[in-house]
Amino acid sequence: MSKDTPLPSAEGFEPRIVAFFCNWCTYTASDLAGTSRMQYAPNTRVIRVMCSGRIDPRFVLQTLREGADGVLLGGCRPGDCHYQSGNYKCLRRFKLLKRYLAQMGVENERVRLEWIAASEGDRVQKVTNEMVEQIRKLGHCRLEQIPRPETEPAAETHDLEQVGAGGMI
Amino acid sequence: MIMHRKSPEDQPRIGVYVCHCGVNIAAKVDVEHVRDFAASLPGVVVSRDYKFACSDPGQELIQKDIREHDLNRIVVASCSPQLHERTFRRTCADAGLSPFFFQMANIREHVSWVTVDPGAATTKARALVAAAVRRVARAEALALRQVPVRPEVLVVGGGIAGIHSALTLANAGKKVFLVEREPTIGGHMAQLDKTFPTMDCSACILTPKMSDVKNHPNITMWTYSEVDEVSGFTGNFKVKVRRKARYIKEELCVGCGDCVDACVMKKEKVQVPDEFNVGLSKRKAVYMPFPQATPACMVIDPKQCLQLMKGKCAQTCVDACERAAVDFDQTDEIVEIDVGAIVMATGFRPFDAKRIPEYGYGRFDHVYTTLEVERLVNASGPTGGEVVLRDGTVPKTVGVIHCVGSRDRRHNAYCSKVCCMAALKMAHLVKERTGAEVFDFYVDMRTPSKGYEEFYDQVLSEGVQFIRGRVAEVTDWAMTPEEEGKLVIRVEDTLIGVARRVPVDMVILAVGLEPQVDTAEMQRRFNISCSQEGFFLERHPKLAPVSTFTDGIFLAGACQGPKDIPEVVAQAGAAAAEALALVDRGHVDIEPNTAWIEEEACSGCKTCIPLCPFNAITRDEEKAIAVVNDAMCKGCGTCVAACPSGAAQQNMFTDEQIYEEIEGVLAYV
Amino acid sequence: MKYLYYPGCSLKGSGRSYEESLLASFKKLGVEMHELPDWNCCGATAYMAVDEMKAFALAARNLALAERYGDGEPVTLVAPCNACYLALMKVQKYMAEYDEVGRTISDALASADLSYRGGVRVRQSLDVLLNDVGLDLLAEKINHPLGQWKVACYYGCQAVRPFAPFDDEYNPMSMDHLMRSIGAEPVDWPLKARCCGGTLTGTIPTVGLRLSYIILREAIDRGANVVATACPLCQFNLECYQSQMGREYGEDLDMPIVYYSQLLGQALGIDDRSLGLQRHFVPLTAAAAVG
Amino acid sequence: MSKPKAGFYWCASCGGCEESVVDLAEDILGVVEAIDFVFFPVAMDFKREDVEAMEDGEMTVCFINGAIRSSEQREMAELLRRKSQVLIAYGSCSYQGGIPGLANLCSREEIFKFVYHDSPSTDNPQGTRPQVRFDAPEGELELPSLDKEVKSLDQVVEVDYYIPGCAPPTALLKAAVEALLSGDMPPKGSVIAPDTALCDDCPRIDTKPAEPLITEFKRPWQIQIDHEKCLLAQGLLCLGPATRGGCDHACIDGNMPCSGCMGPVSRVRDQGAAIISALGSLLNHDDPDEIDKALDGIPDPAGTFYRYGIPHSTLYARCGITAGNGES
Amino acid sequence: MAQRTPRMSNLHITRRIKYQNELDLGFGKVMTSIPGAEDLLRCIQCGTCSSTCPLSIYMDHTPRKIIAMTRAGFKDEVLSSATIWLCASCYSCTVDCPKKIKITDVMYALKRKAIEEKVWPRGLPIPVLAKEFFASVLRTGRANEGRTVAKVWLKTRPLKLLANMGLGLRLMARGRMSMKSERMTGSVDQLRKILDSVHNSDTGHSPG
Ligand SMILES: Cc1cc2nc3c(=O)[nH]c(=O)nc-3n(C[C@H](O)[C@H](O)[C@H](O)COP(=O)(O)OP(=O)(O)OC[C@H]3O[C@@H](n4cnc5c(N)ncnc54)[C@H](O)[C@@H]3O)c2cc1C
Ligand SMILES: Cc1cc2nc3c(=O)[nH]c(=O)nc-3n(C[C@H](O)[C@H](O)[C@H](O)COP(=O)(O)OP(=O)(O)OC[C@H]3O[C@@H](n4cnc5c(N)ncnc54)[C@H](O)[C@@H]3O)c2cc1C
Ligand code: SF4
Ligand code: SF4
Ligand code: SF4
Ligand code: SF4
Ligand code: SF4
Ligand code: SF4
Ligand code: SF4
Ligand code: SF4
Repeated sequence: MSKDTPLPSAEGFEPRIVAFFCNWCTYTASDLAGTSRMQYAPNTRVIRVMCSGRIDPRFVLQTLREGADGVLLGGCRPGDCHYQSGNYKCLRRFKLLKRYLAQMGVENERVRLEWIAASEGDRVQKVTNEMVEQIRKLGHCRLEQIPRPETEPAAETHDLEQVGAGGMI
Repeated sequence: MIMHRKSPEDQPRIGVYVCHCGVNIAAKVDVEHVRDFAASLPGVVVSRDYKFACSDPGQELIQKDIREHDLNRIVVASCSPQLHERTFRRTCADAGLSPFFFQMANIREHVSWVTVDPGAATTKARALVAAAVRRVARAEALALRQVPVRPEVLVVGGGIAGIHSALTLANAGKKVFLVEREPTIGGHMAQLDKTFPTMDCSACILTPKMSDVKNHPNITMWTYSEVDEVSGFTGNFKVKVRRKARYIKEELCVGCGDCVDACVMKKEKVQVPDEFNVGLSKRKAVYMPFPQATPACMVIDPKQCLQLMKGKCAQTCVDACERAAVDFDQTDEIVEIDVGAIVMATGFRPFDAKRIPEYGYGRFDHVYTTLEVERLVNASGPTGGEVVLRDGTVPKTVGVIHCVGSRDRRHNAYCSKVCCMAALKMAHLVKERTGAEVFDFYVDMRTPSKGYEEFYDQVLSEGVQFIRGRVAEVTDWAMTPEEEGKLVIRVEDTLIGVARRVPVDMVILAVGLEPQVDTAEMQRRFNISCSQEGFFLERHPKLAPVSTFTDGIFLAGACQGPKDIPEVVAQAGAAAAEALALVDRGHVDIEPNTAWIEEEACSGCKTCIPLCPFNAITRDEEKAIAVVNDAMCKGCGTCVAACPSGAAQQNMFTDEQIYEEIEGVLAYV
Repeated sequence: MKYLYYPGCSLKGSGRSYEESLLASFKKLGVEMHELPDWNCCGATAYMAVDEMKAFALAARNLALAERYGDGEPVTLVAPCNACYLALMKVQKYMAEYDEVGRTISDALASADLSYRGGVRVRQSLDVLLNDVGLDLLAEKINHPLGQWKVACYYGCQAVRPFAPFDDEYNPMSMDHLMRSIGAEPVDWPLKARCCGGTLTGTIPTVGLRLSYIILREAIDRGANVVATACPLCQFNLECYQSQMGREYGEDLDMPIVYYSQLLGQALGIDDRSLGLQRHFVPLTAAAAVG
Repeated sequence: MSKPKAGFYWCASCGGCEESVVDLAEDILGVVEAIDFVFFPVAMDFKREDVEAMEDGEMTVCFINGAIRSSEQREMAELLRRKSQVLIAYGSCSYQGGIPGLANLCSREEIFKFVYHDSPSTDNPQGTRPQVRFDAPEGELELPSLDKEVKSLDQVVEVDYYIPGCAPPTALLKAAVEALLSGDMPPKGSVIAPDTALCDDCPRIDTKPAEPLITEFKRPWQIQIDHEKCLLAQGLLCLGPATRGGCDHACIDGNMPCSGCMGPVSRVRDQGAAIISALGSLLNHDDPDEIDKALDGIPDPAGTFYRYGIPHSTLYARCGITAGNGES
Repeated sequence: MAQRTPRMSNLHITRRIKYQNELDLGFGKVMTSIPGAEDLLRCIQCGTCSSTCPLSIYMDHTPRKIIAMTRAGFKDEVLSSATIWLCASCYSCTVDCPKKIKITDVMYALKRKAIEEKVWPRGLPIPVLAKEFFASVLRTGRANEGRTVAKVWLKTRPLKLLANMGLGLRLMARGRMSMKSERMTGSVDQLRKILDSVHNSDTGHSPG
C-alpha cells in the first residue's frame, strides 16, 4: 500500500496522475510522443490495458483511493476501436461514474476521458500538460474532506465530439 | 492450451534490468539509482543496469542470471513493449522461463524521451519499475496458443508495389489475391512517361509485369474491386471483397474496342474527363483506361452510361459487340476469401494544387501539374506526345515550381521526396521536346539516391535556369509590356537576394504525394494505424518498416510514405518476404491474454454476453453461467471490466495485476 | 437581426461616409446596429509597433465591454474598419493562444474591474451582409440596380488576412458577390487584397504613393470605372492622394473611390447625402456619366 | 454442560434487525433453548453494568446490529468486543454502514441544521440544540456525542463474521447459529451468505435478454411492472447482478427491484463501481447526448449504488477511516 | 538605367567580413520568446515572404534576410535596417510562409526592439506618430487622425505640414477631419488603469 507515501507539501505540489491507456491507439500515441521527443509534464504514469473497454470504474476509484490526484483514461477515437466498440462502453461507464464522483466531491477535471489516435502523439502531450496544469490549480485530491457540502450531481460534459475540441478559454 | 494457474507456489525471485539504451535513457534517468531502488523492492533478487539490454550480451546476462540465481520473474526497464517485449520474452523462454513471467517498464518512450528534468525522469522511472515489479509478482504461467495459418495472401492495390509483392509471393508458390479498385492494375506508374533517373519508358518496364500478374497461375486478380470487410486475425483473416459490376463480361471481352466506337456519346460535351489522362482528354461511358490496361477489358461507367442512369439508350454497344460481352444486368458481387496475411499497397494521391490558390491552378489554363505533363509528353497521351498548351500553342518559356503542397505546414509538413526528381525530369523533357527556356524554382534540391545527383548535373548542363526560391504567386498581373498575356512568377531569387518577376507561357507544379483519400476508412477496416501525416504507420521506421501494429498485415509502397519506384519495389519485396515468412511457417503463436470465467463465481447475470465484440461469450444453459470461447476471444477485457461479480478474468491483465500496478506507480516518493 | 457595432476612430473621422452609408443601408435592410457604449480606440497598426501589449489592452477593453453588454448571451461585434477588425481578432486569438498575453491582458482588465472570457464574435460588415443578411434578401430589397458600374472590388489587406474566416485570403469574393447582387459588374483583377501602403503614404510617401498607384492603375487597366473599398485607410490613400499620384506619374487620375456600402445604399434607394457621397473628392456622379 | 452465552446489541439501527430475530418465529424457541442470552436490551432487562461485570470473553458470541455514530455506540462496541469470543456484524448497517451511512454524504453540521432548524416539521423558536452536557434541575446530565461520520462496525472494532441484509434473512441467522453451535464455522472474516450474485437464483433470470438491454431508467412508480420479466429488462434499476444472493429474492418476489442490501460478492471491491460498470456497459446508446439523457434517469447515483455501503466504499475509505477487516 | 562600363576607378572594392565577436548569437533565440515570433528558427530561407511582400523591393534587406540575420545574431544590422519600418503590416508574408512563421509579428517585435534601443532611422516619423497617437488615446480614449498627423508633421517635418495644409482643409470642409477630438462617453480613468497595469506587468515585450 502507498500509505507510507508522504503527501507533497502544498507549495511545490506536484499532482500524481495515473493514466490508463488502450494498447492500440493511446499507448501507441504516447510511444509516438516519445519517439518524436515531445516533452511533457512528468506527472503521469501510464498503465497499459488492451482496450479502453477493460477500464473498470473500480480502477479509477482505487487509484484515487491510493492517493492519486487525477486519473486519465485514453482510448481510440470513436469508430477506431481495435475491438470495435470498447471505447463506447468505456464512455458510458465513465459518464455514469463521473456523476457519482461529482456527488462525492471529486472535481470534474480530476478524472478525464480522452480519445487519442495512434498518430496523435501531440495530443498526449497536450492533454497531459493541460491536465497537470488544471490539477495543480485544484491541489491535492482531499477526499478526507468528505463529507462535503452537497454537490449537485453535475452533468457530465465530456461528449464524443467535444473530446479534444478544447473549448475557448 | 491455457493453464489457469493461480500464482505459483514458489516465492517470486525477481530480476530487474535497467537499460541505458546507450544514452537514450541514461542521459535523463539516473539508471544506477533506479537499479538500487529496484534492488530494495520486495521479491527482487538481482538488480542490474546495462548499456543495451536488447543486445546479445544483454540477453545472455539475463539468461545467465535466470540460471544462476534461480530467477522466476524478469523485469526489463527499457523501451516500449511494442518494440522489444517479444525479444525479451524469447530471452526468458530460451532460458527455460515462461515468457509470461516477463514484464517491461517503458522508461524510454514514456520517460527519458519526454521529460525535461532528470530528477523528475528518475522519479517517474522508479514508479514504473515499482509497478512492473509488483505486477510481475502476480504473473501466471501461461502458454502461447498456436493457431494454424492459411497459406494464401491478399494484396490490396495493384500499383507497382502491389504488382511486385504479388509476383514475388506467387513465384514462391503462394496463392495470391490481388484486389485493385480501378478497372486496371498499374497505378500511378502506368501514367508516367519516362522514369527517372535512367529515363526508361515506364510502360516498357511496367507492362510486362502487368501481364505476368494477369497470367500467373497463382494470382487471382480482381480489378474494379474493393475490400468491404476484414475480420479474423493474423494467419486467419476473413475478407469480403466487393467485385463491382463492370457491365461487361470479363471472360468474354477481348478489348477490341468496337463497343467504344459504337457508344452513343459521340459529342465531346457529353463525354467526361478521362481519369487516366488526368482530365486532359475525354472518354465515353464505355471505356478502357489505356491501351495496355490489364485486364484488357472494357468497363461501363454507371454514373455516365445512359442505359444505367436513365434506363434509356439505343444500346449501340450491345449491338456492336460480337462476343455479346455487354451485360447490363450485372450487379456487385461479394466474394469471401480466407487468407493468412495481407499486404497493403494502396499507394498515394497527388496533392490537389487547387489548395494553393496563389499558384492559380484551375484558374489559369496554362498552369499544369507534373502528373498532367507526364500525360502530355507521353506518346500515347492526349496530344500524342506533343507539348502543347490548352490553347494549342507550344510554350516558349516554362516555369517548374517545386514543393507544391509539401514542406508547407499549412498543408503537408513533410518532404514528398520524389517531386524534386520529377520536376527535374519535367524540366528535361519539356526542354527536350520544345526547346523552351525552362526555369526551375526550388527551395532545396533533394536528389539523394543512386544516380540522382548525376541526373541533376545533367539537367544543369542542359541549360535549365535554376532559381532558388519558393514562388509566392503565379499571376496574370503585368507590370511591363513583355509580361502582357503571360503568367508572371513572383519569386525571390534567394541566392542573389532580389525579388524577380519571371514571365512564362506555362507553369508546371511539382505536386507532392499525399495519403489516399480513404486512408482513414482503410485504417479502420484493416485495423491498422496511421502516422500523423496520414500514411499507414509502420511498426518501426528502421527495424520493422514493412510491418504494422496488427500482426499479419504488411505495408508496401507509397501508402506508407512518399517514395519513388526503386524504393517502392524494394519495400514491396520486403513486404512479400515478411508475408511469406508468416504463411510459410504454417502456424502463429497467439498471446494468451484471453478472458475466462470462474464457474463458481458467475451468477449467470448475462451482463458480459452482449458486450463481447466477437461473440466469444455464450451461456451454458445447464450450469446457468457464462462461458468464454478462447479461440474467439481477442482479449479486449470489456467483459472483465463489466462483470459485476468479479467472475470474468483476463489472463495477463487480471484485476490483481492491475491493482498491483496502480499501487506500484503511486508508491514512488 | 441585431448586432453590436464598433465604429472605431476612423469611421468618426475621415471615414465618416463609411459609417453613414453602412448604418443607413443596414437600417434599410432591417438590421439593427447598436453602437458599443463607451468604446475606445482599437490600438491598431501604429501602436503595435511601439507597445504591442498596450495595443492588445486597448482592443481587449472593447471586447470586455461587448461581452458585458451581452450579459451572458453570445454577442456579435461588427467592426467595419479593417484595422479595427484585425486588432480585435488578433487580441482575441492571442489571448487564447499565448499564456503571457492572456495573463497580462486579463490582469490589466481586472485592474479596471473588467474581464474578457472569449464570448464575443468579431465580424467584418461584409461578412454580415453576405452570410447573415444574405444575397437573397438583398436581391429582394434592391430597387435601384446599378447597371452603370464596373467595380474593382478592393478589400485591402486586413479584412482577409491573416485571421478572417469568411473569405479567401488570395482571391476574396464576398464584395464581388455583393456588387453583382446590386446590379453592378465586378471586374476580375488580381490586386484585390494587395497592400495600399497603409500609413506609409504618410510616413514614407514615395513608397506609399507608388503602392496606391499600382492598385489604381491595375483597376483602370482592367476596365473599372469605380473602386469600392472596405477600409477607411485604403479609401483615404486611394482617393486623397490621387492628385499627388497624378502629378508623380504624369497621368490624369479621376477614379471615384467609394465604400461598398455607399453603392449598396444607392441600390437600396437611399439618397446620396445620407450616404455621405458629398464628402468625397472625386464625385461618384461625374464618373458615372463618363462610365 | 452450560449453554453458550450470547449477546445482542443495537447501535445506529432502525429496529428491523431485531424484527428479523423475532421473525425466526417458532424457531426462536429452539435458539433460546440452545443459547443463553445474557444481554439483549430490546428483549430483556440487562444493563451495561451487567456486561461490564462479565469476564473478558465470557460471551461465546455477540451480535451487533446498526452502524456506529455516537460515543456510546463506540464504547459499547468496544466493550462487547472484549466480552465476547466471536463478534458478528449483523445486518447491512453494521456490515457496511447501511442506510445510516448515507448520512456521510452530508456534514454533521448540515444534519443538525436540517433536523433542528430547517426541516418543515421542526418548531424550535429558541434554536435549541442537544448538548453533550446539560444542567438540569436534577443535576448535570450527559448525552452521548455524535461522531463526525458514520462507520461500520469493523471500522471500529475487529469483527469475526458478517451477516448481511437489511434486514438479514432469517435463514442466514439460523445457519449462523447452527454453525456456531456445531463449531463448524467458515474462515474468520467471512460473510455468512452465498457467494454468488442474486441473478443466480432469481426466478426471472430466464426472461433477461442477453443484449444491451437498457435504453432508459425508470422508477418503479412510473410503470406497470411485469411480474415475470427481469426487472432490469423493464428499465428498473435492479442491483441484483452486483448483489450477493441469500435473500431468497424477497424483493423480486415482491415485484420490487433489488436495492443491493446484501452487499457485493467476495471478489468485488466496490459494489457501486461494479454496478456502474455493468449498467454503463449495457446502456444501449452510443451518442453522448442520448447517454446523458438516459443517465438523467438516475438522479442520485451515490445514494442508489451505495445505498447500504457508503462508509465501506472505495472512495470513502480514503477519508482516513480504516478499511475494516472484512472481506471487502 | 544605362549600364556604365566599369573602370578601375569606380569599382568599389571593399573588404567585408563579419567576425563572430561582433554578433549577438542569442538574438534569434531571445526573439522566439515573443508571442508570434516563436517559430522564427524554423525558417527554411525559401524567400516566399520576400516575393509576396509588396514592399520588399524597397527594402535594404528582404524579409527573408531579416529572418536569417535575426537568427544568426546580426542584431545591429537588423535593428538599424530600413526594412522593418517599410513593413506595412499587410500580413501577406504571414499567410504565405510555408513554415507558418508570423513574419509580420517578427517585424513588429523588431520595431519595438529598435525603438527600445533607440536605433530607428532619424527623421522617420513612425515612433513619433505612435507617441502622439498614444497621447491622444490617453486624453480622450480615441484617436484623432487630423490632430495626430498635424502634430507629427509639426514635430518632424514642419514643411510637410504646410504642404499638406491644402489636403487638411479640404478634408475639414467635407467633415472628414476636425481638430475637435472625439471622446469616449465614459471616463478615461478606466482605460488608464488598464494601460498602467500593462505598463507595470513584467512581460518584457513592452518597451515601457
Ligand atoms: C508526377 C510524378 C512523377 C513520378 N515520376 C517518377 C519517376 O520518374 N521515377 C520514379 O521512380 N518514381 C516516380 N514517381 C513516384 C511513383 O509514381 C511512385 O513511387 C509509385 O507509383 C508508387 O507506387 P505504389 O504502387 O505504391 O502506388 P500507386 O501507384 O498509387 O498504386 C496504388 C494502387 O492501389 C490502388 N488502390 C488504392 N486504394 C485502394 C483500395 N482501397 N483498394 C484497392 N485498390 C486500391 C490504386 O488504384 C492504385 O492502382 C513519380 C510520381 C509522380 C507523382
Ligand atoms: C556517420 C554515419 C552516421 C549514420 N547515422 C545513421 C542514422 O542515424 N540513421 C540511419 O538510418 N542511418 C545512419 N547511417 C547509415 C547506416 O549506418 C547504414 O545505412 C547502415 O549501417 C548500412 O548497413 P549495412 O548492413 O548495409 O552495411 P554495414 O553496416 O557496412 O555492414 C556491412 C558488413 O559486411 C561486412 N563485410 C564487408 N565485406 C565483406 C565480405 N566480403 N565478406 C564478409 N563480410 C563483409 C562488414 O564487415 C560489415 O560488418 C549512418 C552512417 C554513417 C557513416
Ligand atoms: S532498444 Fe530498448 S532494450 Fe534495446 S537498448 Fe534501447 S531501451 Fe534498451
Ligand atoms: S465489350 Fe465486346 S466490343 Fe467491347 S471491347 Fe469487349 S469484346 Fe470488344
Ligand atoms: S522532393 Fe523536392 S520538391 Fe518534393 S517536397 Fe521535397 S524538396 Fe520539395
Ligand atoms: S475479453 Fe473481450 S473478446 Fe474476450 S470474451 Fe471478453 S469481451 Fe469478448
Ligand atoms: S457478467 Fe460475470 S457474473 Fe454475469 S454472466 Fe458474465 S461472468 Fe457471469
Ligand atoms: S437483474 Fe434483477 S430482476 Fe433481473 S435477473 Fe437479476 S436479480 Fe433478477
Ligand atoms: S516564407 Fe517563411 S520559411 Fe520562407 S524565408 Fe520567409 S520566413 Fe523563412
Ligand atoms: S507584413 Fe510587412 S514584411 Fe510581410 S509582406 Fe506585408 S509589408 Fe512585407
